[in-house]
Amino acid sequence: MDDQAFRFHVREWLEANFPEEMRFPPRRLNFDQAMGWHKKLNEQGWVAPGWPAEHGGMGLSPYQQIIFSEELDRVGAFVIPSFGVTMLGPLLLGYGTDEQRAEYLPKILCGEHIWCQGYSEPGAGSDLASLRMSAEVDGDDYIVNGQKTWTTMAQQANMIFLLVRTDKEAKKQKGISFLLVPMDTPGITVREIDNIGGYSEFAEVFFDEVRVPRTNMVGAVNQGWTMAKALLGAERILLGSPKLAKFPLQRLQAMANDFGLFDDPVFKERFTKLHMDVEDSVAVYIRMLEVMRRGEQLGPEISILKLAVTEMFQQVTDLILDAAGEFAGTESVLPLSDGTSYKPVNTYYLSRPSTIYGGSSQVQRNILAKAVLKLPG
Amino acid sequence: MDDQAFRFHVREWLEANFPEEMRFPPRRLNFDQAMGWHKKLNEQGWVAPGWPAEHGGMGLSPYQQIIFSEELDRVGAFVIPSFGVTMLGPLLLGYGTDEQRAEYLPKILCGEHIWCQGYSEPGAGSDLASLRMSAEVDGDDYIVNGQKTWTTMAQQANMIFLLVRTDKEAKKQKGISFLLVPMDTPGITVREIDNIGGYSEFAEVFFDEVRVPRTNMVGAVNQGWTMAKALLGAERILLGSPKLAKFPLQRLQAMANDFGLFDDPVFKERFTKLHMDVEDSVAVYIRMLEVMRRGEQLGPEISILKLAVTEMFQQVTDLILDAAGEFAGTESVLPLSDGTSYKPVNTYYLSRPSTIYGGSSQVQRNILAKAVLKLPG
Amino acid sequence: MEDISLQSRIDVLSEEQVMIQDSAVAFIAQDEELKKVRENRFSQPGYDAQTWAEMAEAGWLGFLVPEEYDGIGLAFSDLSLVLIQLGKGLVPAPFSATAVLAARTIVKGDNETFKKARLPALISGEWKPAIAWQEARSTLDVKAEKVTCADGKLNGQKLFVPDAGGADAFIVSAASAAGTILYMVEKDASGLSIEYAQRVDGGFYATLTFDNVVAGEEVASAAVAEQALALALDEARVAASAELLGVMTRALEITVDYLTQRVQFDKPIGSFQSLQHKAVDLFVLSEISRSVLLQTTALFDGDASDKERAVAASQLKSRCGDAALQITKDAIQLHGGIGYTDECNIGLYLKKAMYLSSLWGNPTAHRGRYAALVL
Amino acid sequence: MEDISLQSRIDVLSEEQVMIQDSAVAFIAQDEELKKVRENRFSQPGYDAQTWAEMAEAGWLGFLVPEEYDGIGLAFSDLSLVLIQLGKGLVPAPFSATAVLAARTIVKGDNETFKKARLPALISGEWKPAIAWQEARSTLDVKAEKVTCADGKLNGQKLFVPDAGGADAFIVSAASAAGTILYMVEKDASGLSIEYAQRVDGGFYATLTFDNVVAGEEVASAAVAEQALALALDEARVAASAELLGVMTRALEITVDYLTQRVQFDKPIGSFQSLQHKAVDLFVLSEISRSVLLQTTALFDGDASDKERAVAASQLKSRCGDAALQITKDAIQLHGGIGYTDECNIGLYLKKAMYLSSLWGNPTAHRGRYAALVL
Repeated sequence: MDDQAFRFHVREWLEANFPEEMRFPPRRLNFDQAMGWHKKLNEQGWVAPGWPAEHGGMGLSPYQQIIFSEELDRVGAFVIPSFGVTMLGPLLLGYGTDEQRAEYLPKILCGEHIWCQGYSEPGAGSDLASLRMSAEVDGDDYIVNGQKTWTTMAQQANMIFLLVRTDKEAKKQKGISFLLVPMDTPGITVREIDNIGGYSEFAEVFFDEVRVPRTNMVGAVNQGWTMAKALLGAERILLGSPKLAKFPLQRLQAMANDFGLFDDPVFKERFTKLHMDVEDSVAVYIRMLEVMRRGEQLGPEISILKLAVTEMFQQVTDLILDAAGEFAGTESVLPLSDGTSYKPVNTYYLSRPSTIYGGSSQVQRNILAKAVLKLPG
Repeated sequence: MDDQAFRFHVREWLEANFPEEMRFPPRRLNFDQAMGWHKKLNEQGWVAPGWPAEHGGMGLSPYQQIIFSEELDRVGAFVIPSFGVTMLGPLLLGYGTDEQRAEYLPKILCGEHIWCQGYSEPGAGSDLASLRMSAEVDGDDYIVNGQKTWTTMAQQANMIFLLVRTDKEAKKQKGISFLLVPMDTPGITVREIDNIGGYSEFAEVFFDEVRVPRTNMVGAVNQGWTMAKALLGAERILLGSPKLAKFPLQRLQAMANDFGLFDDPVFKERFTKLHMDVEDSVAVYIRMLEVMRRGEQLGPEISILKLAVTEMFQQVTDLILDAAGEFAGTESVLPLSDGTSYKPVNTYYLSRPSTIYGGSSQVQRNILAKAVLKLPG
Repeated sequence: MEDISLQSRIDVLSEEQVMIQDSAVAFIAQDEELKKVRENRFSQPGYDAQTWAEMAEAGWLGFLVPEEYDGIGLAFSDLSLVLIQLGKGLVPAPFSATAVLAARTIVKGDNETFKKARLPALISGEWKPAIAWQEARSTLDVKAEKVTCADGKLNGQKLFVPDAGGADAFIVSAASAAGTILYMVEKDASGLSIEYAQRVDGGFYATLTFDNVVAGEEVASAAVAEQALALALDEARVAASAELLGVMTRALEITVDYLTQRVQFDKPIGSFQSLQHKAVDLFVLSEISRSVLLQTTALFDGDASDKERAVAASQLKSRCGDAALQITKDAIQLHGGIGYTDECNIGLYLKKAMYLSSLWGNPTAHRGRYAALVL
Repeated sequence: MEDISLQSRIDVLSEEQVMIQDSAVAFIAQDEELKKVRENRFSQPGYDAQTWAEMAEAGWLGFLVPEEYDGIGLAFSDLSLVLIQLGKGLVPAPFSATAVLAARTIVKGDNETFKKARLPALISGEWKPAIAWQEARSTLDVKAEKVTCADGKLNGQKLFVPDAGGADAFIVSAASAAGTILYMVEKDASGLSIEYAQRVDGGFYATLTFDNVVAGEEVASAAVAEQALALALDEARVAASAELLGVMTRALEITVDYLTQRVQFDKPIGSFQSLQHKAVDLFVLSEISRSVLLQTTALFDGDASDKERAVAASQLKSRCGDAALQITKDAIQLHGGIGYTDECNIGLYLKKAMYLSSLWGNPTAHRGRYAALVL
């Protein structure tokens, strides 16, 4: 099927199957809210666009992944991404054992396992390698103690993948391993944290003498940092997806249409500038995906995408706030003439942490300065 | 005379006396080109607006100094500022001996002495305190050896004020002194440097065994850094004068009027934004001048003004380049309908070093971070 | 929290101004942790009666009311010292809306009987009017069109009325045969329905719908109504800008403090040059805003023309609106993840900035007016 | 100078492309110090005949000409590899103006005899035409209005004709009764006067004034002239953008090198985080530009519609124009004082960026067209 035919195939199916009530929701849908849709996608075999077909994925080319994602945007899908599909899956494909793949991948696809990510700790945000959660060997198990934070939707997940410290003597990055842990293991407590939008999208997760089988380790002992970095790479291309900026731009367009703002040349020029910027970032994205399609790893250069796209995202939401007028100061959900509803401040809030999580913009710039431009110091 | 009356008095006199051929020149006039005007100003007693009347200045209040400067802008005066008036004068008033004041101040006023500034050296740009020009005692004289650079209009000046190192053992800032030197002293060589606009507005000045009387030192031995810093403060308020941005904004307005650009709402909004920014910087300027009027010293906070105004200056010249269309790529001097002529790229070039000289923007930010915000490190 | 503004370094306050400022500093120190702010948010009327009573007690409500109506008749440059502190403390009381916009609209009106009867009650805190003038999003136009008055009955809709929940009455602009007139309408007037929308800062906007509501006393006749409203609105914009300056100033203080405390990569993060320079850029924005506020309050205290006031108000409001948004959102960035949580106070500053910068015309709207008036 | 672009890290070139690129790299290596560039600037025609002959020799002038006219018929993605290098070397030859704009206008025209006669001469370097189409500042409109053709005589004025000094003839768009037609006019035609203006990069623009000049051969009839011109101009914009990418890339390489060498406060200045981050931001801009160029040349090599080409050309030209100006001017800032001297090469990159970004529509003009076509 050529790309254009593929696009129409996806479009047709989505138009027929994407639930009406999920289109352009005023806020991002969480795992529970999206589970019905996940199962429907799974019936179609469309849960994991980027995984190889042999593991139940769609095996799409990078460009087709973009098409797929664009078509989802087109019907207004706005869902917290599945960390199992986007992060753990690729990691297991790269570093897991055959047993681990057989055990976990199908459960991600069918929705039985809902994963959350246990990376950040209080005091180890940008400086992730300084994490302190300990995992000490006790027979066939590890005993895990410590705290994770900024764990998105931990309250709805039933599985967590963790970075833990397995060697306290080794240098920062050297003593870190990667563990898979069911959330119902005794000793795990979740405390929800409200974000500035007033929603609980993330949580703190406390580990008190939590027993985890040694077979739940992915990769070798003390090799977690390498994998985490690879995963951060995969995360950064996800975090640098242009849809981050494109989706709110479309919502802005809908709102601005209703407000008649396209009759205002000043607004129109600002919108145009951002529209072009976002289209430019699509070109960067496709160029980088092409590398992954060839089976090569993306290195530090991936930071370019995350830097550029998250900055554009925030420029888009700046313009949303400007266009909203007095609604920039309200919690109002605006009914739009296209039948959807829209809450401008939500998008504004949502854009704030994009330059913080997954390595802040400052950290991304440090990486590029050192690793790509080879600047001294 | 109240401020408004003073303004009209100045305006009337300038209208009658400011030479027609000096109005809105396409490039900045140098000392030679402006000497006739300097002498005319001197006849009127108007050379030094900020000096006290007892020393031949106008003794104007800060606000009146702005009025005076605005009225000069109004007739299109565009002259390289006199370093004798703006820098050496205030320094001698603060640190010089009565003899030095009697000797030098009148000659600045009458135009007999044309001063240039010997601060920067190759290798000591932003890091001014690392300067190496040496002055060693030999009887009643100092013997000066070394090189200055970025010396504006050294080729037209007949006097230079210098920072020299009088103690090589002391810590960086400690061993520096301040010397006054006639440019015709044997051993001084001037090499003009073309700037990117193709003009020679500055030069390198070489000192080879130059003999300077010890009485030509201002302040005490090894106290030059304190004075230099005070002078840099005075320089920064000069370098942070809003006219830096306001003057090119006026020229842009004239060009844009001729091009019909104010019919373009997008251009108009960009112009408006800059117009407001520049007016805002005037408010900062007046607030700071008010401190000087009370006879108090401005500290590191003066950096705010220079940072803000030079950035605005460059934003104005960005818009000039944009508005110029194809003329952004030409050396063309455009005849304007108001009878003046204008070369857009000249303003663009002129704005480039404003964030470099007198302490680069990076250095200004370091100063504010440490000295005002008290940030660590 | 240490004051890092340049005020104490380079500005001179009169003795009286120092007293005014000190009392405002003490006032907000009562809730430095913003517990009261959090208690009141999202619950009507969005502030507590006690706060309002204390403000009345302090005499602040009468700052801009002439002495003949029991006011103090002080200057904008004095009042701004209080407003900056109210902004720093995120004090949710409707000071700018009631003690500035409403009070000044009444003062600028031409009903002396009304002034004598009502202004003392406003100043004492007993009576709180709210002004209902706005009929569309993002407009600065004070001419009434959509709310009409015919045969003594009001019909139509007013939008974005801040702090209506705690108000006792509304002063409503309406299009009559003679032009725009300002009428008083009691809150419980028959035919008036009020719909509230939650604001991001925890307060409320109201939409007022008039269905044959009997128009009450005339607060300003057609001869002066538009001018009174326009002038009072410009004064209220100056007041909101002073609050915005407080908001940005405190947000920056909190952030600089955080940069000094928070350790990452074995160093306080405030020692990283990129964060230092970012903080400096925000500081520059705040001090430009402060300078423009000083200039503008001086202008409002003098004998500037209506047009000069309008230009200055637009210049100030767009500067402070932009600066406050920039500073508070970057403050969140500089806090990292913790800044994105509701439990961290820094987000409350962002929300206050979002509200105040969009109130009575956002920066884009004010640039539009500035261009129309100046260029 | 080390190539710091991401090309070698993440892009894949064909063997043929590697050869093309290598030959262009070798070509500019001959004048790495830019001595020849400096020799030619501000003296007519702004470049030397030798350079042009070498380009012809390398076959570059025929890249975009079909084989039937002795061309090579290669793709934009190949040609851009050459143009990037020409940009890096600031090579002053009128490549985009003659080998792209003029050649492609002729190719897209409908005079087969003319093509067969002239294109081989253009490719071999013997004959250099220049296109005279523009009649106003900042316009993208190809419809001729001010230069008219009646009774076989041309009258009127054309502006901003680049590199006219070295041209042998002009191809002029003129308004005839039938619409816009393209005519050839020899440089020494009677009634044609040429006025040159110095460009910042050292070349020249010409203003052509036609006073009853006899119109020469018809290069494109009214049926195709505007379309031919529009398409060729969009291709020329892609070419100029590729040059701009080379300009910004080399300016950044030079600057990163300088940051590594230059010591202040006892450290290489490239170790200061604020300068590192600035350099990174510029690098990001350059790689966004490179990505858009890759996308656009692929589109021009395919079967995109005229409108899609116009949209893509405007997107690319505004991106590269903005990025090149930003990078080259910040490169001067990062150099400090030395960057402001004429003897430092970095200023030459700024000037080339100033010229190319304003040629055939500056970023603002192209955003305007993009908005009109897309929104």
